Amino acid sequence: MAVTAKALPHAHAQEEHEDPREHLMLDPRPRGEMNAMAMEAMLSTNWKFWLVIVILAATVAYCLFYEWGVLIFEGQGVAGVTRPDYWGVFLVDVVFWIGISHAGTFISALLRVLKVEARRPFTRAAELMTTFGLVQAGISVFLHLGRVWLTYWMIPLPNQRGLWPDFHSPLMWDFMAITTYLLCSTMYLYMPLIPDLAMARDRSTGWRKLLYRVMALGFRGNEFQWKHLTTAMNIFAFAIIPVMFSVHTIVSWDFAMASRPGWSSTVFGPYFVIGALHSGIAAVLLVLFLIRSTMKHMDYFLRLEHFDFLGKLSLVISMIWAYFYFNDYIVPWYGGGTIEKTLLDFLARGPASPLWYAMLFCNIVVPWAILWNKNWRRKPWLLALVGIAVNIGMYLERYIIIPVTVTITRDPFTWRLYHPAIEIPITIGMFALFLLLYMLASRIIPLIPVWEVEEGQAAHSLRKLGKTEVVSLSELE
Amino acid sequence: MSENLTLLALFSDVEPASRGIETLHELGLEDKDINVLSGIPLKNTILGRPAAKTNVPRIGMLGALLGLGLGLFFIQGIPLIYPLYVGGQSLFPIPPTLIISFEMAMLGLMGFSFIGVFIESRFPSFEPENYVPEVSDGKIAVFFSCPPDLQNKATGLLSTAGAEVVKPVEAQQL
Amino acid sequence: MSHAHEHAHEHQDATPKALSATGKWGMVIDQDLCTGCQACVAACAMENNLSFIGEDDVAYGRSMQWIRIERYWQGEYPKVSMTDYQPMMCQQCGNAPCEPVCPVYASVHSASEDLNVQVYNRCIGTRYCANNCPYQVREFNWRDWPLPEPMSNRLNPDVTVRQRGVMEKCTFCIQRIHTGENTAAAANRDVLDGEVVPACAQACPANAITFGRIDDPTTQVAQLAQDSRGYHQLEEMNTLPRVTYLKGGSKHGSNG
Amino acid sequence: MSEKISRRDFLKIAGTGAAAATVLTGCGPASRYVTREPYAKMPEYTMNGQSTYYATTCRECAAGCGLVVRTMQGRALKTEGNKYNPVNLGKTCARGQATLDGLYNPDRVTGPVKKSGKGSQDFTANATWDAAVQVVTDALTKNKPAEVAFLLGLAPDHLFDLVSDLCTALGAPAPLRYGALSLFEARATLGEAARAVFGKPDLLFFDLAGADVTFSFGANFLETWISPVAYTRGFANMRRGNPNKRGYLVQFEPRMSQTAAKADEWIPIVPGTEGMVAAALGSLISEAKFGVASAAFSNANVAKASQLSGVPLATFDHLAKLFLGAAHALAIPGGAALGQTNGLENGKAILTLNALAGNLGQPGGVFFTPASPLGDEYHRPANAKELGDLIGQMKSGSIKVLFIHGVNPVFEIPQALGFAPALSKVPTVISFSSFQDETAVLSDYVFPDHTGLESFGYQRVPTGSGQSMLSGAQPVVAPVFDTKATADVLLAAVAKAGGSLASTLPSKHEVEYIQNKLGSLLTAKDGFYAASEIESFWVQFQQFGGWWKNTPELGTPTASLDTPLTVSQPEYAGDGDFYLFPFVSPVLGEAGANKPWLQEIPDPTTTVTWSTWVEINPKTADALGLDNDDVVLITSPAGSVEVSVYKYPAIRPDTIAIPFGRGHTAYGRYAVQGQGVNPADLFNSQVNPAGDLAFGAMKVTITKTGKQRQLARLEGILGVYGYATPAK
Repeated sequence: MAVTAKALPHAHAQEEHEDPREHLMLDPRPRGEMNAMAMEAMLSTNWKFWLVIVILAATVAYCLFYEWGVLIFEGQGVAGVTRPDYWGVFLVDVVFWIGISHAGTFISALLRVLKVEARRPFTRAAELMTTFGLVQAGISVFLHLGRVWLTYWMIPLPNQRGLWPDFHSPLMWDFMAITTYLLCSTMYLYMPLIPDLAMARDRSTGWRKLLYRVMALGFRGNEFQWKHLTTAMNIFAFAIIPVMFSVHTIVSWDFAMASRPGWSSTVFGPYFVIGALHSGIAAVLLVLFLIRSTMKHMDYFLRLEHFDFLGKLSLVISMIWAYFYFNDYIVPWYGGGTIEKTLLDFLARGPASPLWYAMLFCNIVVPWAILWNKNWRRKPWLLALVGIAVNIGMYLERYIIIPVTVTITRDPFTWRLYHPAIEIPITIGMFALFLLLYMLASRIIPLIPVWEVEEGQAAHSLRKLGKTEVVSLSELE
Repeated sequence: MSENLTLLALFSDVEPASRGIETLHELGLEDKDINVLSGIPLKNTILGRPAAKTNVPRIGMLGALLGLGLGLFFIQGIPLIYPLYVGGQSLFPIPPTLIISFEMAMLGLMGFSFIGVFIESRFPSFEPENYVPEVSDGKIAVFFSCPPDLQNKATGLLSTAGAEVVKPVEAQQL
Repeated sequence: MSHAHEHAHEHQDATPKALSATGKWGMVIDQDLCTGCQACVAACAMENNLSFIGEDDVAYGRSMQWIRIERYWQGEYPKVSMTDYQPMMCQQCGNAPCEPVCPVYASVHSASEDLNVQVYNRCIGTRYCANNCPYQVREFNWRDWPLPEPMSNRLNPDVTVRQRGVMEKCTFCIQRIHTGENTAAAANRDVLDGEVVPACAQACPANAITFGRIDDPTTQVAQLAQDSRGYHQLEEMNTLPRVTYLKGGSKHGSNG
Repeated sequence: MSEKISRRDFLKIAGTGAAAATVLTGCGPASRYVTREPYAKMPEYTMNGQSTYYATTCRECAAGCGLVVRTMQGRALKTEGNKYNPVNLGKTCARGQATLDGLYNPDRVTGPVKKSGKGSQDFTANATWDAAVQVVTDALTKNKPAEVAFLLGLAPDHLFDLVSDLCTALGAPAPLRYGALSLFEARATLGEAARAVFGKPDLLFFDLAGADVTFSFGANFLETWISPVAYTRGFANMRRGNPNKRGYLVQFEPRMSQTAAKADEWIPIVPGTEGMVAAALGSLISEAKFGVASAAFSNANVAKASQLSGVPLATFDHLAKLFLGAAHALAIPGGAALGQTNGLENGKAILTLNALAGNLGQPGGVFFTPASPLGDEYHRPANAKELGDLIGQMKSGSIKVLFIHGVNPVFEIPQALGFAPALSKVPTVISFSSFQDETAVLSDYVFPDHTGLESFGYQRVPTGSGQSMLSGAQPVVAPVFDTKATADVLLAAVAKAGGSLASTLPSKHEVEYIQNKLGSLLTAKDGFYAASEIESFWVQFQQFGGWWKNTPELGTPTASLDTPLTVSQPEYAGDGDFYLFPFVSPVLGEAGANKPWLQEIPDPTTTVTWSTWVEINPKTADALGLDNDDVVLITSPAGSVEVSVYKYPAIRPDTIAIPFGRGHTAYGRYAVQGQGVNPADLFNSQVNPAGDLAFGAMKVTITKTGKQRQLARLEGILGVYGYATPAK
């Protein structure tokens, strides 16, 4: 197969940035070597790693679980919610985490469907974010409920209460959509994992051997197993994309269906979806930077050109986001009623206006100012900074859409400002939980889909054409 | 052919593997006697093997239909049991119906496809089978069963075809 | 309990009255008479077992009042004036924005009374209804506020005592409506005009609040609702409110 | 789906989370069974047993409104107005509604207490009622009559009558009655003004309902003034009672009160200049009417009045035309106008306007309230002067035993009069308070009386009803605690004392005493009902919650316009820059602070709950660098208080206003926890010619403390005042 490609030594690959084909990783190493690298990256830990784990675990225990207990037994009064800000930071978290979770699906499904080769090394890293992000979102919903111990009343099952949930409610749509998305994205994370688990099974001993043996389900890689697996993965790749769009659209409908100034807007669906991708891709940038700088051998799998690629993606999405936000802004600005105009004025001049300007800065100015430059796009730490900025910006965006916007009701007598209280530690705890889960997962499952990388390398080769070599792609499936 | 013995031919690359399989065909072995393991998915035609069949899509479709039905029941059937009026809306609203039935259909489609993989691939299966760990190192393992008298001939031919190893094997526990 | 059964049946057979513009029970509030004396607020609290929530929660905006008296200011001293006192309570909308958004049917339309009822023990506290209420008249139990003994003695057994995490709101004193309906049914007659009076209307020293069957043109409330001073809150929202306000402050000597 | 299960089973189920729809709603304590219902059916559709209703009289203030209390299984559930009672015709105010918070208040005195000493906060019931009666007997018999003093509240009247009889029999000085409301209404001044202008010191009734144009000089009749429910009804009829016209209300007041907010015109006037303005208006009106100003107003000087009161001349002309053009014009003097150094003159001038309008005894005019059925004349509450005398005697030690009932003088009498210190000079202080109030703290004994809803009694009606009437009270529930009717305690003590005392007061208990008093009414003519003997009369008296005549007996005052009035300039105590305008909290009244729901109910004008505020004009506040919720120190010659600022758009820039009602140091957890201050601490002891405290004639200084304390408002500042104001 890619015999000729071996002519291009991978050693130089790091320096020769200008090679446009670097993301194709045309410097293949024997699969065994790559397996060893993936395994070592997964298995090697040091005291720093465990220190971080302990700190995170402690944070989760106190900030999330203890404070949550307080919240449940004291009531929502310990949070900052009040009239008219009945919805607060917990729902901001819901939207934020669901947004984060969109990156994984987008990268591994949409890019798979579009056969974007650059996706291969980091699909799994992104999919992990999807699953864990949705876990966070689920927790946030529970945090928000006034009587969380009765959440099961939303499950449509015959019951002794003789009552079913009301599917008129956008919250029920949300409930169904998020459930679907969580289940499907988890399955979608698992299926491509099976061959790598089999690989790990063959290379480990002790409890890991047992674990991988069970999780690999006895996968051997015969023709039929591959056939079923790839077929199912194709079905998922196509089917999960509309689900992904539907999820965040429905999340946006939780707001758009309400007859409130600033919420009841027809552009909210796509606007939220693109917002989700904006924060999601940014989060991927951040996570990839962390992985690459903390885990072994990752500079082989995660090339600068991958960051370059994600940087471009982020820039484009940022522009689309700005386009939608402008749509959402100018319509009430131009033709809106009194209350809508009041709201816009409140955002721009009200007590919360600094947040509004900060949002615009982080979501538009920062990415546009940095990501246009190719060399800057190839500086992972810089992209990580952009990722942080965009995530802050998107969090602020949700914060402005929920507790700030609802301040302006149609009954000015009730206008009040929202001040988060117990929400702050709990949100910190949730970020800690996300990192904790991710770090543990990175040590339990191979973070690099080695077989997909090899598949990509096998599919590509360099063919001499005239005075130069061009990439030739051969269909394997 | 109970007295047949199973041999393993290990190839490190695609071309020798396909040549090897061709040789086995020439030796008169049928495809059902040959079992190929690979580290990455390969089109069967690449190795000159008959295309593998899968029912996963059909199972998925079945799931989609079931999900659709469930979704329709949720939003159109429940009001029949408890007609509770909200916000002056119809008891049987159309747009939410579309949303719910879409989500349930998708859940059914993907859920059943996933289960389909299990059914079709007989997952999980931990009983002894032919396997060599080198497969996950990217090597291509060709297991075939042939009468003892053919063993030496096959070994020789496969080695010339480029097999790194040709040896009789026993099914082993993973 | 048998009553609950009967009701359940009538509930199921009933056709949706929600879209009828007038509704069944209605209220008229004359802002020219309302003196903002808060008697209605106290009466409501006593009748409906409302919790008092203490200074800090009130300061943060968590008032627990099913009816609140609003007022704004116009102009600057010395030409300053206060707008008419505006008692604001659940408008019992025909197209109630709070109803469809509840995932567990805690906020539903009572087909038999054509009222917007909040069923406390179904509520799981999503607070979507309160969010979607243009009048902001839904009150949430942010905590279990303490009620030291022997104060629990005055709790009205006709009205559910709400737990933390539950949404609540004005019910038009539905417990009184049913007492009245049952009395009438026992006497085999219709409910008389003025037989059912919610706590706020009963207390109002200025008689600013009138309540009754708004679907019966002969009742006082139905006739007052036709007054030229009448208007609905946020009429443009097409929520079909059942409360009609009569604006006040017309000229000296003229009949407003 | 609905099986019967016992209560215990239910609790198990509830524990497992399968909550029964109906238990929270349906079953009162007495219901033996609950039924599990699917949540598809709503608990609001369940029905309970029957209630019983009792008619009685509201004791939250002395207006004598009739109540009907709904009770079930011996618990009082809800107070409603008694629709038969002519005063309130079935209506109540917020205080009447919250009476139950007093009845079931967690901080009541639960039984007779022998305090470990004056000032002890320990109220654990440590005495028996027999011991209590013995203490009272000794107090009555072992002291010289002149050394025994009674200080009573404005309600209930039957106890006042009993104590009066007791004092006469004993030869002790007549009991004094007092309540902060009577101070803020300056009842004595009103009476004196009435005597001067109309010849009789009786309470006046102002027929708002019939008036076309009403000039109210600081009379906050929609809030607490004398009989707010009755006057609110009058106001409603004035506005909408007559389909062909809508009464016009002009309110003269330095700050926009709740009443002023409902007025068609609010005239922000310098405190104390009401009389001058009235006189000036009088001269203008009479000039226009008779061509020449009537003698009564000959001394009036419009220009000076305008200059002193801050009311523009143009406004004078406009108002004069308005008053002149009205078929039924009315002028009402309120406490704010009377509680001034020149309060009596103010009152005269304002009342004389009615004479000028010729509305005396006319519809929409001024009347004398009818005498009570018991035939006695109106018992005026004590004014500051009389209180001062009592306090003087207490100080000098000439009072050996002081009985206090129905009033909390330590809180309600301004500090400047020095009641609290005087109390310590009295050897035996016996409080009959039902609550652990400041006075009870400083007493030697607390022999708690029943609260209003647990008591028998009757109340004269000061005003509000044209009919001569007695409002009757009866217990609606058994006493919640080990309390005893004060009347019974006194009668028992009298019986114990024996001798002439016992023979002059033969009644064995409270009810018998009341029945004896009612005896005269059995055959009274024109009665709402009559009876041949007391028992059947008594039944109806309780059933209807009182007795009244069918036809009004309002008296017609007479006045002349010939005696010239002089209205002198007001004199202000203190040299501060700001007039202090104290007013009674419309919601709390004088004694509502211990009722949590009254604390929670927002003030009608500022929507503030649970705490006291000072109203400052926004411009003034900005000039002083003050913002909402800044704590300022208000200083007067008599004292100082620290209170949070409320930037109030409708108050004179040279005036600040503080509500009275909060700032307790005792009186139960809610009164104390409800943060607040008592503006009465700022009053000094200057009185007007009628002997009432000139509480309205103060000038105070404002000092910024730099502290901040957020006021608990119902309103959202953002929406009502805009977000230019930094939102707190």
